[in-house]
Amino acid sequence: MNLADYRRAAGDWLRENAPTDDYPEADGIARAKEFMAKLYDAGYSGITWPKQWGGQGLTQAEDRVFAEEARDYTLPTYIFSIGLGMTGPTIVDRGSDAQRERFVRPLLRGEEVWCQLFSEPGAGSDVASLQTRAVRDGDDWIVNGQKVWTSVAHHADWGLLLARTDVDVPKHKGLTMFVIDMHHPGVTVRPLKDMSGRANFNEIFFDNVTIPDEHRVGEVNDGWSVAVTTLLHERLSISAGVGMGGQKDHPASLEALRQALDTSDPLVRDELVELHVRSRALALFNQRLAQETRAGIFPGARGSAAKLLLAELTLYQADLATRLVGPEAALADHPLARAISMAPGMALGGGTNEIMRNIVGDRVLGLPPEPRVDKTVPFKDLKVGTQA
Amino acid sequence: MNLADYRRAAGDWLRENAPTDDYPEADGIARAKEFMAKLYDAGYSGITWPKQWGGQGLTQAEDRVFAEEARDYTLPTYIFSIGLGMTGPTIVDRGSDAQRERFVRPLLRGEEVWCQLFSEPGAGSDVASLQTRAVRDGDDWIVNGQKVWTSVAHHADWGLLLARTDVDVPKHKGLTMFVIDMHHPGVTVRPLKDMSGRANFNEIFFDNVTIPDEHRVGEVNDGWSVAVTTLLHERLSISAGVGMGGQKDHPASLEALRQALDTSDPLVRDELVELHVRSRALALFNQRLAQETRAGIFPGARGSAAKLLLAELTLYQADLATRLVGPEAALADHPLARAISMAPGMALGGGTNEIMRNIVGDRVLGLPPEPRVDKTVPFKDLKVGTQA
Amino acid sequence: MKLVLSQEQQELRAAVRDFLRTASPLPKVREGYDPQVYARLNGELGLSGLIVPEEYGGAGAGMSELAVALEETGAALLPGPFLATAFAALALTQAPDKELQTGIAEGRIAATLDSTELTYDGGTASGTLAQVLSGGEADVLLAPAREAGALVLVAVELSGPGVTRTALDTLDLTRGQAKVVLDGAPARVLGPATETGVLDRLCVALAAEQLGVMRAALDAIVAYAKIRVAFGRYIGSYQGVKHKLADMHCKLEQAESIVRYAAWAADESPDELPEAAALAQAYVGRACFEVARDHLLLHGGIGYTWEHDAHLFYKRAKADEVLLGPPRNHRARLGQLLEL
Amino acid sequence: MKLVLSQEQQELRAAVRDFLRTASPLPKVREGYDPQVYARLNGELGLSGLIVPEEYGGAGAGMSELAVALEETGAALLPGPFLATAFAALALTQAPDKELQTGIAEGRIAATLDSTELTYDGGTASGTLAQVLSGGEADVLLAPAREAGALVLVAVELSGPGVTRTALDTLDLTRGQAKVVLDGAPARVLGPATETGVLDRLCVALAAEQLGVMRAALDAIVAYAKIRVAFGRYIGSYQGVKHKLADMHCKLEQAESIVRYAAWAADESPDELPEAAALAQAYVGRACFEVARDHLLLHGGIGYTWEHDAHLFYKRAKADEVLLGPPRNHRARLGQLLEL
Repeated sequence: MNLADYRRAAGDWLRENAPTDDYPEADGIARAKEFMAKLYDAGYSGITWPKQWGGQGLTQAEDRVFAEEARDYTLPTYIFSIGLGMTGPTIVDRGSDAQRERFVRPLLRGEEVWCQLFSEPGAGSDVASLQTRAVRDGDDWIVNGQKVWTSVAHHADWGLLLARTDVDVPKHKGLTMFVIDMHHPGVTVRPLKDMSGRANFNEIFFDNVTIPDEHRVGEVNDGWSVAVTTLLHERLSISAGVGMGGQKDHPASLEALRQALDTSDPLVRDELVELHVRSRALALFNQRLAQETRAGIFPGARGSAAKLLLAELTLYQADLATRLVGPEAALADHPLARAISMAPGMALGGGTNEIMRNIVGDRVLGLPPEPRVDKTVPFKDLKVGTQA
Repeated sequence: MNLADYRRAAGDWLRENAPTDDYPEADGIARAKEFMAKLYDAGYSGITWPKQWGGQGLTQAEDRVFAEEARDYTLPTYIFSIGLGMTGPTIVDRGSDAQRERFVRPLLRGEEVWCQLFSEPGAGSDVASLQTRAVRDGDDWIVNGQKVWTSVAHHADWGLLLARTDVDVPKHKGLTMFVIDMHHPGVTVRPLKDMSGRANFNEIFFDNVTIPDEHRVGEVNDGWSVAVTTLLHERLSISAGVGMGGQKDHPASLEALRQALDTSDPLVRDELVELHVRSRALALFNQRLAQETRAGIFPGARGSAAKLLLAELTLYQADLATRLVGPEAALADHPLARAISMAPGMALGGGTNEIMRNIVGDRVLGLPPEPRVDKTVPFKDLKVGTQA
Repeated sequence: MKLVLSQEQQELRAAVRDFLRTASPLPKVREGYDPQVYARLNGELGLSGLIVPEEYGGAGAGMSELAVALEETGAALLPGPFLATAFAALALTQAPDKELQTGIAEGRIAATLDSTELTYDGGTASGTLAQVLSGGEADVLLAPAREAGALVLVAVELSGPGVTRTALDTLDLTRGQAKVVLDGAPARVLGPATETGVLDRLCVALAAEQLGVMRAALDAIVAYAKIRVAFGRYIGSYQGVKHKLADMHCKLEQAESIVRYAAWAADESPDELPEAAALAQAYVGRACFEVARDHLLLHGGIGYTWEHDAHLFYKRAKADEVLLGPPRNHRARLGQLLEL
Repeated sequence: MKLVLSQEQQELRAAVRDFLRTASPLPKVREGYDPQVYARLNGELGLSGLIVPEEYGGAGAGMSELAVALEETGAALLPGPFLATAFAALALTQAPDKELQTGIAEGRIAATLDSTELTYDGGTASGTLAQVLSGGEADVLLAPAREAGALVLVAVELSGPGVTRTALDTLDLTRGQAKVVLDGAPARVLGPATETGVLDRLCVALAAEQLGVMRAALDAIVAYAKIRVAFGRYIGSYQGVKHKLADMHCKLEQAESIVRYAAWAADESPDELPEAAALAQAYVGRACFEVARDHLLLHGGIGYTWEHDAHLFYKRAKADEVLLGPPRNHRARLGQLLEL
């Protein structure tokens, strides 16, 4: 099928099948799973994934076309996003055939929900300094520790877990990747409220959780290289979402502010011009990256520049809008109060602004790396987390 | 004499003796030296310096009062500023009695002009990585190398020279301080034009220059601790000058721009408000530091915050003014073209903005230091200057 | 001009700081307004009477002292009607009223001030006030009203008849607002509502609170940067963090200088006050939010959680920035005063 | 919308870049305008005829190609009348003139465009033009004039009678301006001076040059950060430097995206052009100066010297930022176009 036909077919299918009510998540998990199964059966789940494991075996081109057609809908796929964007691709890339066979198809059909278990309270930007331990016990591993910032964990059936299996070697060299059963009785999921008061994350506690060795992904102590695969997919799926619509309804968008404010005031007008300039600058950059991708130029670390800019724009925009609107923006149910409360999230999820600047500096500009003190010391002698 | 009397007397003396023509430097060095001798004889040179070596032995209070009274005049003391602000205090603090006897009084009377010879092309912010060598030769030292950024060197009789005397020890531990005769035939002074086209600095080349050991300041290989004294005085004399008048005549000042621009444009007005806010914020901070100093609270590294802010304000101000004025500001003889050409100077002289932020972070906020790779390696094995 | 605290002012600061450290630590702040803490603040420290004239039982102190106190209550994110009462007390200096001022000085009366113009008719006031600062906690509301064409300042008992108060959910979790509807509520005329200097003083008072908020936020992130490790190093050793903290410190130094100056002007140099007050809001309001924002961001993910205190500062800073209207108003006023 | 260069455009870029690298390296730029280099640029590469229609001997290319060329001449800080001639050629697309366009295409005529309105009377023009871009090097001046109430575009031979040219010392050391006084200078009417799209195209052309200036400035400081050592480490390894360079890179990415978009709009989507052009000057002009400024500062003391090239970029960036008037004009126009 040529791309135009593919686009037409995808558009037709979406028109017929995409939920049109405003809050498709309201009916909950069951409905989301039902939709996902339909999506899969229609051939639109795992478009680029290998046929052998349940994907469609098509190219980035078809994937992009479907994403473009889907842009006008709010598909209830949020709870599957970790599986589709990060953990699934990791299993495809690095899992055993048995793992691929077992996990990929149910994931694509929405039968099983996944979460990702890397970050810890003491290991945020520096994920490799994590302290959750997995100790070998015959054919099993016993896991103890704590994870944090875990999206959709309360719905998850499986988690991709990075744990420390050797403390006598430098930090990157003593990690191993596992698939953990989130229904195991030793797993406790506790919702974690963000600063806007919403519980979008969870903390996860492991108390002597058993994992069979066949659920190990990659070699023992080679977990970091597996995690790098996952993080690469994470970055890709974040940058793919960047700049894709969604801004028009934002309470701090130019359109919304134009309605809310007296634009006969030249100062207000000039602030809105600045907002437009910054928004357009980033939107055009994102579109250029997308065009390059379509032309086969992989954006690589330049996507981190787009992520950094989006984080800054998000904060700038909410901050500006609250200043322009004034006192009423400080009432909790004003859309801008929500916007300003959630604005820091973009800068803090998926790598802080400082990490993004390091990536751009090191990988795009090729600047010399910071001298590292943590790459050679055995983990047990390394300073980690929060301590005086 | 109480402070009020001191102020009155100083005011009277200045009214009678301070040059009132617009460009007192025009008549050159001779006139400047003549004025300095008068100033000294009247008791206003070296107000806080020890009586024993030619100073007045008074307190910071009298010094401050004289500075306040002098603020309305442009005294022709520029060529003495390095001697009075940096090298002289270093001789007083760290020189031998013979050196104090020989050098201090002629310096205070303006009979001899001083320059400071620390920075090198390969050693700017990182002064201690300098490469100019001084090798012992009996009772003398033989100096070879190059210095840069040297103000008033073409008028100078003496220079305070920091040179490397041992390359087998870490960089801070192989430096020695000397007084060098700028009239020695091996000293070549070459004017160095800054980006505005003015020759405010010099490069100095040393070709087998002999220095008698009696002109060594402090112990052999203890030059860094002497240099720290000098740099402390430099910082003090920069921060003392900060915010002291001079802004009114600036072509990018609020007053000047108010005349030059159409302030009926609300956007222009708002930009000028911002200029006022930033200028006042820094001016008030400087005044607070001055009041604290008078009250016996030493500003210490907080002066670096003031220096950083002044550097930023200077650039912001010239940049803003040129934008507001438009095309004509890009003509070389427009005052704003000169202002924008000279604006980066404040950020690059006396420590870059990055160095200032380090100082504020380390010494004011007490943040942990950057790990240092250069403090333990023998100098000869250390990477310095510019190299691949 | 006086930009350095006197010995007495330093002692006042230490007293308020010590009191709040034990009486109202941050975990307690989350529980909201505690009338007992407020009563002790006014009783033991006499803070509500700080700027009430001595003849009404107050300490007769000036803006400089009030600024010292507000800086500390700001740093502690103290919930409750302290700022609102200070606003009211500042308005009462222009329209003295023995009963109210004595009540405020003794800590019996919490008051608030709003700029919404009421209608006044034969002893009763009516009107809708959309967002009254601490309107749920205050006993008395002061607001302008028009009586026979002239603008007067009236006082309304908020627990009296004809008053409907609705607590509002606010962005700032540490201090409330209320919608207040007056429908023929008994009201007392205090005097002409001269604008002279009252708004200016509110600007200075708010800037003092903002100075405290930003100082506490900077202190918190500096402390964290000294104990949090990433990649084997304390995060405060990275220039990416250190340089930002240095810039934040620069803002704090300037904000403090401006607040001291503006408070001094209010006390000693009324001619300079309008410009100083507009300057205070134009600079300190923005600086406070920027510091609070960056302090939150530099905490990393933990700063985004509900459990962490960072968002309390961030939200207070934002709420304060717009409390006296969109910030461009202060800038516009400054432009007028500079005759631009 | 096309934001990525085509194969042909990439080849054009490589050709111009290679030519300028050897024919006009930075040390040579300091010597000012070299007519020989300019002649070769137009002869060997045909750059002056790039946007001249094919019927007049040009390449008939669009803004997208011109932008590619201007980015390279900007990066090289090429002295001389290339931008001025491009401005004139853009004006001529609205008022075609075979003689001039053929002359420009063949590289025989360097031209310039000014917006000062002349008086025109029976074949001669008069007026004082305070700052004509490359006015000393151009052969022909285009400017608006009023003839019988209508605004027309006229051409004046700058070496002809009635013309007094005075070279001006400019901040930008790499490209000159001149004061031009016309006193009854022979002038030829080319056609009505329709404003349609000409100013927009100038904005885009200038933004393309600015993109080149900022790219070259960033490249220079990135290269230096990889070889300059301080405190035993390459300065590019310090986050204080690295993070600033990353921010500069972000500006460059956005500036390039805007320039490609605006050039595409000029060629393919005239309805979008006005907004895209105002956007280009509103964003790229500022970004270019900020990058040039920070590139100079990050060089440290050496960047402040006359001998170093940093100030050449800094000054070109500033001169370009105000070339088409105070930047607020572009922002105001953007506001109008957005119907704010």
